[in-house]
Amino acid sequence: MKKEEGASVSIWSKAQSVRAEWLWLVTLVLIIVPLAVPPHVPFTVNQSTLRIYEYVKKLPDGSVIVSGGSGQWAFIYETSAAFMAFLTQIKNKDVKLIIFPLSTDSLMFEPWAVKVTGFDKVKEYGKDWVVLNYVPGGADITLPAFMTNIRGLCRTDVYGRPLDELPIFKTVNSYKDITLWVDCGANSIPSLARYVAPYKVPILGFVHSAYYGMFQPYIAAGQVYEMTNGIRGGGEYEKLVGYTPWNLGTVTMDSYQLYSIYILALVIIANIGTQMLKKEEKKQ
Amino acid sequence: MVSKVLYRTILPYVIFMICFVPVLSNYYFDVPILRSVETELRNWSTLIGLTAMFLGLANITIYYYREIKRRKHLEWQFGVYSIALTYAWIIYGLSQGGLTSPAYNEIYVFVKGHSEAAQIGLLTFFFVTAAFRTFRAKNMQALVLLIFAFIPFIGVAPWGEQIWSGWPAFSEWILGGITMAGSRAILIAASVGLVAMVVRIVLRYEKGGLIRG
Amino acid sequence: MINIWIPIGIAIAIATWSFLIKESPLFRWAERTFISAAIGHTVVVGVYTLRDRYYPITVQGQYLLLIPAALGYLYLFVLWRRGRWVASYPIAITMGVGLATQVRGTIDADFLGQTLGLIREGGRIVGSPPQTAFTNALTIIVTLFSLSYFLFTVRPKGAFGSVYDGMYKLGQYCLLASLGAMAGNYILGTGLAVTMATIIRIIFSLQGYG
Amino acid sequence: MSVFLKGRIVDFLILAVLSISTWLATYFARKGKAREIRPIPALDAIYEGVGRAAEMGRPAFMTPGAGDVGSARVIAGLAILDVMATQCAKLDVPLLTVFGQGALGAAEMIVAEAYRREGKPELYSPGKQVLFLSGDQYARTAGEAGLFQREKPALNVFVGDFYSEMLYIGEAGARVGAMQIGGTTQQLGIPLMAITMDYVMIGEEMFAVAASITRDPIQVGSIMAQDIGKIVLFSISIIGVIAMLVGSKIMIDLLSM
Repeated sequence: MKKEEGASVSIWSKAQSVRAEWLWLVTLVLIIVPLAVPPHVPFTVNQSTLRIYEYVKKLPDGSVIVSGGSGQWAFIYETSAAFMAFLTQIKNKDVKLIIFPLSTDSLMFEPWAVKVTGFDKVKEYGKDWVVLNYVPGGADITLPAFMTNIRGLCRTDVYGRPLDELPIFKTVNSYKDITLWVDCGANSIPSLARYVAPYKVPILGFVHSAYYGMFQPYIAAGQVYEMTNGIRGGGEYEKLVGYTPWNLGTVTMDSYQLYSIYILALVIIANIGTQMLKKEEKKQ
Repeated sequence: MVSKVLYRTILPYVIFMICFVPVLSNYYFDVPILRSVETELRNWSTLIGLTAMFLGLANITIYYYREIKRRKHLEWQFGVYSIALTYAWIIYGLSQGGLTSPAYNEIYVFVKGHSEAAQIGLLTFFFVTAAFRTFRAKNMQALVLLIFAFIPFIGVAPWGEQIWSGWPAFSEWILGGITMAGSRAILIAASVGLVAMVVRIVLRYEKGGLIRG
Repeated sequence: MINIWIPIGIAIAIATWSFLIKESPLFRWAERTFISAAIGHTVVVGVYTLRDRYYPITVQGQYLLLIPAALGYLYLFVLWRRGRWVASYPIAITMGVGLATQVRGTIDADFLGQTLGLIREGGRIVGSPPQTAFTNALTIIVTLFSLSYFLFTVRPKGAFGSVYDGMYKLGQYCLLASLGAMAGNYILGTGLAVTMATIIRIIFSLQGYG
Repeated sequence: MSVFLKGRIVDFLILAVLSISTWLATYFARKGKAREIRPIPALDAIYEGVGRAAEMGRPAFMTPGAGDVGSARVIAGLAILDVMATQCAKLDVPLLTVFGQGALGAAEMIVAEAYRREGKPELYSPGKQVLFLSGDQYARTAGEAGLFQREKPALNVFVGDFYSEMLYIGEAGARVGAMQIGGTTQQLGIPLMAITMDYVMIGEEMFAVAASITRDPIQVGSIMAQDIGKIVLFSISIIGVIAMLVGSKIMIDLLSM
């Protein structure tokens, strides 16, 4: 009996000093397995994601959507699930998309997302969608100018073609022609609230989980219509839309399921181990 | 020597005040000339900040050069590689026309974008070990940290809402209430500390980035 | 058409994750590639921005801008032992403008803005549904207790000392609760999403999509 | 009152109160009437850590993040760097620091001064103690992680601007067994510091440590000013909340002046 107890204590103390590399290996397996065999765990759709979906669904024909956001390439990955779901949703609607990047990384990210979702195959460049050039100087300077005179601020698109040659800008030039503003990224919501919201242009945000809490006051004040909550919001949006090429949100939620249980188990083991070691020390 | 002290410590402080006072007071007082002074000074500081990148480039070049000179195996090779890649990147970027060129975009996305994403991906792994090591209820403080960390953690996980359907709402409530209150306290307190620190610099008890002594 | 950058991108991701096993030349290659690319990118963007900023000097004749342009290069004096102090001048300008902006911004947004937010919450206690009232009251109390953690010098003597100690302890717990919830919510979503995105991206690259 | 811009009067009054109280606090400190501050463990840990590094014969590491010298958080980091560099020069501990481009010049100057003051100017050279690993958040982090593995520092100090990368650097530092001290006012950085570091300066504690790190009685005395500021705030908010409970918006109107 005594011997057994001693053995169990040594297992606990062994568990305390397990090498980090093994823990990481298990993590990697937990991440890769759901990719190979997606279990598609069920989860409910949050009210805020639903509101965004309904809003986009009810957009009138001929709407002009501006996609203007900022962020770092790698961090936008988290919000890209929602953004791609959004692109998939508007793909088959009669809408126009203007990409106005507020950072150099969005300049590369947003056209890439358009390509991945196949939006560019359905729509014609120049007539239905366009990528504007990045204008340096910061959102405080560029956004007010953009809202009043797009052609005056941007002059050319990203490929160097003058805006006057692009058919989309025959009818679009200022805030009066913009139906909706979407922001894929993170840190531009405060500037948008300051410079875009006063013109009564509704704003939808696809933001990180960290900013979801931080930017809640803007929704309460009515400056931003609604936001999605990080990767979970992306998963919910994907569920509503049905399918996006990457399915990043859904796949991540699958992994998250395993990953969170794994971490919970580790923490429980660590805590029991600490208590056991304490007992052992007391005995001695 | 009087002139040495004048040039090295007094004059920089005077310049600091010349920049500090107009920019600060323009926010409070309605004086037209202050506005143009502030715009000009802001322009200046942007230009200076941009030029500082050449010091950074010089610094890293010296560091790599030292690495090469030490001739330690597997160090000098990387020194040569880093110098070559840095300057090749600059030359390539400038010759391609920078951000707006598709060719530059491509290497930016595949080299820098992929690197960044892979580095951030490491966070997932590091959280596992950090949780294993730190989230132990050694005392009351650790226990409180542990319990509150797990509320939103389970709230996001799909199994959380299956064991209790109110979990996501509960975690949102914690985030909107207690977390918001705590971070608000941190913000307010930090703002007081920040102002006190700047006042100390103005009163010359602290030197900031200027020369000491 | 095979894009030559795709295998390089994949190799970088794998080399970066090799850090989990050991710091090896493989990781060092990824690290150095990343640093060099980041510095190179900074300089490329910086040179173009500088060109735009210098534009008024040459075209509009704003010769006043020549002063900061020259001041910026004074930074390089740091590298010279005897002239190191010259770099104080550009530092003084950056410090002056930066700190002034920060002071006025932080008083307005953090000190006043957050205090106003706190007071407004007080207005939502009376006459609102019990759940809202409770949440708002709790928020106010937690904020004030947390703030008391940051009092450094005012511990009174005697009986009030223990009251202060109690507030301090409670404040500490409030802060810990807040920080714990933030950590739990934040890092998991972002980290895991980016990891997944990287792996998916590798798979897609192998299949020939960008 | 047309001199003031609309809505900025209270802003200015708060600035005035904070400035005057700082001046008063230093005035009393010079007279020798400074109040004692409560102990902050991280403060002594910095001195202790450099000593530990000297015993182990391993370097000490410090970084304030990537901000430029116009940021007060980076300046708090520079104040700590000053003391660390002096200690390192005194005890012959190799010092390694990483700075962003905007603070690089100031850091080089401070380290050079510290070595000169200790009579060892030959140990300093540009690009040896102070490194620039790009302004990019994660490139810098990766460089630091690699640096930890190669140089194996015994003390890591992070005081300044930190965000999500804190988990990465913190874990990389813990992996080489360094004693770690962190401090930031960024809400995202603090919890990550709390789970990876030995000592954490939460929010304002960072500024208090920066003020008292030199153990100069006048600077330590000036911390009292911060408390005066918070007590003013306490009173404003309690009066405001009570007024709101009674149904009067007087404080909101007053503060928005």
